[in-house]
Amino acid sequence: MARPRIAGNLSLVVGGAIVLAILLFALLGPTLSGYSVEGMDMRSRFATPTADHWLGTDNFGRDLWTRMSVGARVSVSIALMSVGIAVLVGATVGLVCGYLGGWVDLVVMRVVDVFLGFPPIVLALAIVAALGPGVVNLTISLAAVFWTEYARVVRSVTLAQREMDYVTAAVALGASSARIVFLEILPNAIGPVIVLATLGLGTAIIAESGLSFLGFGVEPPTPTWGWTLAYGTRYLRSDPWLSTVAGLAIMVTVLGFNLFGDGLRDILDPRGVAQRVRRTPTQ
Amino acid sequence: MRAHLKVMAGALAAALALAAGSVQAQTVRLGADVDAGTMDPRVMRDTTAYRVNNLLYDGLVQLDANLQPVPDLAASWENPEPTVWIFNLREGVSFHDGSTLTADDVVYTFETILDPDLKARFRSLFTPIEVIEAVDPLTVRIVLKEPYAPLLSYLDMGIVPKAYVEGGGDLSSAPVGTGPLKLDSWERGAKIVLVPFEGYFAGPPAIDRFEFVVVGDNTARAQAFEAGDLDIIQSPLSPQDISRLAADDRFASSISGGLGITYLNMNVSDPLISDPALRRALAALVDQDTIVNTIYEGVDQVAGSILLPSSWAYDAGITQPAFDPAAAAAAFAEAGWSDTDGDGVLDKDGAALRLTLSTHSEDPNRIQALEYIQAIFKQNGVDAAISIADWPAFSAAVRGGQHQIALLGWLNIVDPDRLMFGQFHSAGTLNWGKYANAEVDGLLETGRATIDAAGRTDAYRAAARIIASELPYYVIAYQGYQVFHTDAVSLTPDARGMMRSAIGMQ
Amino acid sequence: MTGATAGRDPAGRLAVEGRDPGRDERAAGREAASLLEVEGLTTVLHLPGGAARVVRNVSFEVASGETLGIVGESGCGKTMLALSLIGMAPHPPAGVVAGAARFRGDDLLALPVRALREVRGRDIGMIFQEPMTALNPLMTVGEQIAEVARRHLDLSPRAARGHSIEMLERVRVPDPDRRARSYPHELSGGMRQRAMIAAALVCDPAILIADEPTTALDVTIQSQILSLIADLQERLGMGVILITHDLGVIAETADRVMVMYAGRKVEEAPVAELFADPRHPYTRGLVESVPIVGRGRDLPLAEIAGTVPEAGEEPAGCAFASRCGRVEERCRREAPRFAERRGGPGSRGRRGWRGTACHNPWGGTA
Amino acid sequence: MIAYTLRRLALFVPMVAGIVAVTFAIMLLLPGDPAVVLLGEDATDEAVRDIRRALGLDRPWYVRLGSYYADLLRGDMGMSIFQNQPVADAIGQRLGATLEVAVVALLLSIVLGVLLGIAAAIWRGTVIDGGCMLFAQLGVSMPVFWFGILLMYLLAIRLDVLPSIGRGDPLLFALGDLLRGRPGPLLDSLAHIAMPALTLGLTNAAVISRLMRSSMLETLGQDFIRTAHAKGLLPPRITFVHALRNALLPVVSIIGLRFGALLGGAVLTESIFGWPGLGQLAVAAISQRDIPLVQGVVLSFAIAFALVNLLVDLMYSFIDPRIRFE
Repeated sequence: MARPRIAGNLSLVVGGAIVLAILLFALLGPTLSGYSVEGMDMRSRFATPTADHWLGTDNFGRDLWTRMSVGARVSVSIALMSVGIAVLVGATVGLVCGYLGGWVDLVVMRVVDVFLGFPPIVLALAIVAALGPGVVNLTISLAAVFWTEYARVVRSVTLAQREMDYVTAAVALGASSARIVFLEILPNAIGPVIVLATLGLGTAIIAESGLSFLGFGVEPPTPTWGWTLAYGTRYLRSDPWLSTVAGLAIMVTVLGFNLFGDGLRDILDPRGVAQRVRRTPTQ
Repeated sequence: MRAHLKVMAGALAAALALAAGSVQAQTVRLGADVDAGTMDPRVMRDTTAYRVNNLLYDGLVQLDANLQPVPDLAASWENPEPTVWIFNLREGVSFHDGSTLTADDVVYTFETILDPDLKARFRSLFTPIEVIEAVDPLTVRIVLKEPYAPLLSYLDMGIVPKAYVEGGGDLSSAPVGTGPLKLDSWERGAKIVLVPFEGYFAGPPAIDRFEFVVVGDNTARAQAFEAGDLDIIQSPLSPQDISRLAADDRFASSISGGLGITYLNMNVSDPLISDPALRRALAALVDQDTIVNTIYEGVDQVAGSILLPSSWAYDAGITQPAFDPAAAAAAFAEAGWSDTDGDGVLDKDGAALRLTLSTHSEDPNRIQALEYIQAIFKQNGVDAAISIADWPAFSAAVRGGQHQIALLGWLNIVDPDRLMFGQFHSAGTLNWGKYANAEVDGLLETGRATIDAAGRTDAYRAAARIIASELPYYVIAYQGYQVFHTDAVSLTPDARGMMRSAIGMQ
Repeated sequence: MTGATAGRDPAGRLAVEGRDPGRDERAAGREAASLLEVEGLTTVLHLPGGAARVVRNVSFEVASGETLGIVGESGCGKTMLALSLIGMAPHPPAGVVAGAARFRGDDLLALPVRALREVRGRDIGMIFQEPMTALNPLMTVGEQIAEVARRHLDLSPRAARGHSIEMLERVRVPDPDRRARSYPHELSGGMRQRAMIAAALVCDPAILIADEPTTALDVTIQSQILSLIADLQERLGMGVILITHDLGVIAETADRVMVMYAGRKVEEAPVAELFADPRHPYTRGLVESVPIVGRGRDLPLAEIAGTVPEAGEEPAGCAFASRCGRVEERCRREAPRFAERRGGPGSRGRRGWRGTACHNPWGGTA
Repeated sequence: MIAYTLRRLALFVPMVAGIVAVTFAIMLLLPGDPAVVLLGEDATDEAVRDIRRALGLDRPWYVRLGSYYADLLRGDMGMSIFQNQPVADAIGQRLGATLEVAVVALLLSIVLGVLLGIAAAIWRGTVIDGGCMLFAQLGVSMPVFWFGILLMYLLAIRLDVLPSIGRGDPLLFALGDLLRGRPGPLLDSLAHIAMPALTLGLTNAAVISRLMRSSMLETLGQDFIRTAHAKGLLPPRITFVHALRNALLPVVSIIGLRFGALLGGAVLTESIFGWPGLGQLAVAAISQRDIPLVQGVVLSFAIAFALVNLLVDLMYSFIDPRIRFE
């Protein structure tokens, strides 16, 4: 089957453009606006957009453009780090289980069962509560929820590849386990894992907002999108603008990652291996 | 979704109700923020249980809207000597199960509360009791270890039927009291339905049904009220909902002084915060007015001291340091703090002024207030971080004296003793920062032992004046009590949020 | 059987009288009236790089009781040709742009799809290459046969089930009652193909299109299936269009052969003539590369040098020019027309003519 | 089949043991003391010590964990510290509500997702396809609590067509009433469950519609669909009998996992719509450090999740004759 051309892949292009725009916004936003991220002005709370405040202001009269762009850094880094950890842990576990099989697989897969058995948000919430809030702890708690997906997908790819003739042949030729795993099996898992991870970035951003809504986000005054939305929702009736900006920012970013992930799927995971293990945690 | 589905369902339900022959049922639906944990008044802990139990049970006394004890199950009482109280019970009071109230039930209620095994939350309020005994079936005598003036305010505790409990009755889920309403059904986590008790000693109330409907989220509860699914909502409410509801002429609303404070607990055992001069400087950076009037949208009141306006001990003349950054700067300088290295943060002996503000995650408005305080601190050279944990973790830290400055509150302060003795007496059980001031100790002991109202007032005012100056607590706000109700209900607001007036009593 | 003519639009027959005179003239030389007459069929495939004519101006006829073999390499347009006939060329990206296919007076290519659905399965049956994937894995074989009977013969569910068992019996499936209740994955490849044939023949169609019916099967099963088709054809008098890349199969079964290359018909002849005297260099290459007639399994086309042009390419001259050993300068410039002429000594009386599209065929100029 | 089921059930044992241990470890790590929460911050240290002894919190962790396992073996999930009732009762009172909303949300999302997916696949590349997939993308991109609150604002406040909060009679009872000729309770129950189920099911509907679309497209391209066309079958039969059943297989295979997501989503949804279910109980139990209750709630979530997965896998073998469990 021929690879679909990237130019013809609308999801990839639109998703990529959104992600790029968000990254640029995160990098350049505060410089462009010239406002400080923590500068309060209680006399101009809940302003709608003006020439001074391009996105209006928040519940403390802080410039929302600046807050949102610094918030993008926080949200995206939490997403990247949590998914990164989950991929590392999950892929290692999946490879080891899939390759070694036997009792190792049996035992580790029961551990995966245990983690799958927890409702995702309850697990994340309990871990954040135990470790205390903060970027690092939030990241760890999300990674604890996400890693099982990667373990499952890598394991299933590994199991399938292990039975392939070329692996059998490699074993017969006396190739080392490490060589087989890294050169023969791992490359096959990379596609689905990348797809899953891209989609996971969106999930992580939503999860952060959900935890913030329940009061377990990153401490203020760190301008996370989740807090802005959680506050904004409380002022929904009187000042709907704040929650609209935050909600849309989350939605558009997640949309960007999802479109990008979908586009990647057409190229990297045409058989949809990644799709079947996802359960969009914490939603 | 079909429009008017709800209307149709409602019409059908009404038609069916008519068919069943009932006439214009009056149901009052109250929005509650949590489900009741128990229906046993002795072990209740949450506000909903408190309110439900107030309708299911009677105490020896009831507190009226001005917090004055008035007769309830006790028709009268006397105080022959400072440590002895005698209560004469009302005659012919029956429990929901038909049994008659006697002095034994009263004795049993308090004896079990004092038994640590019951795990009663309010046990410590009654520990000054030496002996409680039945003199005759309608007379109860309480002997105290030492004079204890606040006791009468705490005797609204519901009286439970001894025979029923000892016979295996489970009060926590099948309550039996003497109150005007009795339990009809309880769908855990959702709804508590009470109906009139025909045998109530003052005659059954004039309503047909009283429902506590549980909606955890403040905003959702306000929306439900607006949508007509609730008749009464009350504090806690989000400030941003309050201003909108207050402007809505469909609803009656009232704000009154509540029985709580929101305050900064300044940990005097912390090496940094232990300096009263620094505490005063920090206090001058707390913009009470903006917090109370902007963040809380004016439901609460700017506080002047530890004494509540609703209290007989209140004195408007006592004040804490007001918001004044210039005065704060001077105070910092006086305490030895200045920005010598020009990094925008004050320092002293080479150490920068860094501290942590903490509160709990359940109340977004407290988090906002803290965020605001932090911003002003930072502008004025105090590098403050914020730490937020959920209530158990936060309260464990505060109880352990591990905090520096914590934002939290006290509720249900029916007597100044309740907010001061434990908190500021050097041997006080709630004195988490180990604040010690011999003069305050003496004043608080006097306040507790004196029965004479004027004497108590003087003692508490003197103590409050010292506290407002030394600032182990910086009281930000007197919490307001807000209630909204529809025209279907007539209601006299009660600072404690009790609903006896909603069922046509008092 | 009912069905074969029932419900046909009478106006459709009238159309037979009114067909174009030029065709009649050519048809005059042949004895039997054709069941299916295809004229100038052209199908286009729209690809991202542009449109490609995957079937180019192909004409042929099939008579009752006759088997027309269509042979060519994969990608030469055989399957697309067959699908185009019954309006099943995947649209988009494919579309029939020109031609006519007259079947009992109707032009199949001009029929609305609603009418075509009446024709499919009733008048024209079709079977496919891979009987594993061509059967619905979640339905019993019996159901898949019975649904045709219910659709076209208006049978009750019970009668349709009975009919399906009868059909399985007719295609010599042992224990048909039990097999009807089996799922495809429970049957062997041969059994599955028999079931496919049974489903295609439920309504005694006039034409059976068999697209590589034996390619996926073992050799022994192959010949069983082919002889089954032959038997059924004889019994029912069907016209059969047999599409294959396997000349051995052609030799065993077909009456006439049409050779396709790059979407075009390059040669057509009675089967014996074709094998005895292939005219087109491509046909010759095919025939010579089959070591023993009837034994060929995979066409070893590697022996014809070069590769088939990509679907999108349309060379100016003969499509085969780049691979042809007899190529002339003219071949690269000008596409050869398909030229008919009477058959040689071995030709049968009926449909004995043959033709080639080549500037420089074997055995003399066209 | 029976052997397979038993083997799967046997795997519940290590899962349950593991979940208990992990939950216990997390609860131990959580700062804060249930005894203090129970007594209030104004409790004396002595009272706290007494309560800790009474609750057995003063024993070493391994003794507590061991005795929890022993109790669990006897089918005893212990007493809730705060609810004044056995954990099993507290869960029993809430489980129905959560399962109800989760199942309704699941059904809603399957119907919606499958229909949208089919429509998108059939009219591939058209406005319909674009619309369905836009819905799918937005559906998975929208923070659920935001959607829920917007929905409540629109339908309960602005339009006032649905009750904003709470639950009607349990659906099963309401259905019983309907059978006895009284449709009122059912309408009421449906009106109450509509918004929570929609909120909870939104993401799921979006996920399913995407999966359904790709699965349907894949199926429509398969040989047996071509066969069905060649047999002259009518489009409805081809789409809904031949293609749909096959295209549903991947959807069915993920339903178990999705149900887990729904159970988790109940935590947020229930707190928005005042739905008296396990999700709210879970959050409350964690924030009260009610360890036995947290254990019980997490276990019931896990067991419900595992059972549904088992059921789905068994169901799969009925739908797909190629799957046989040995």
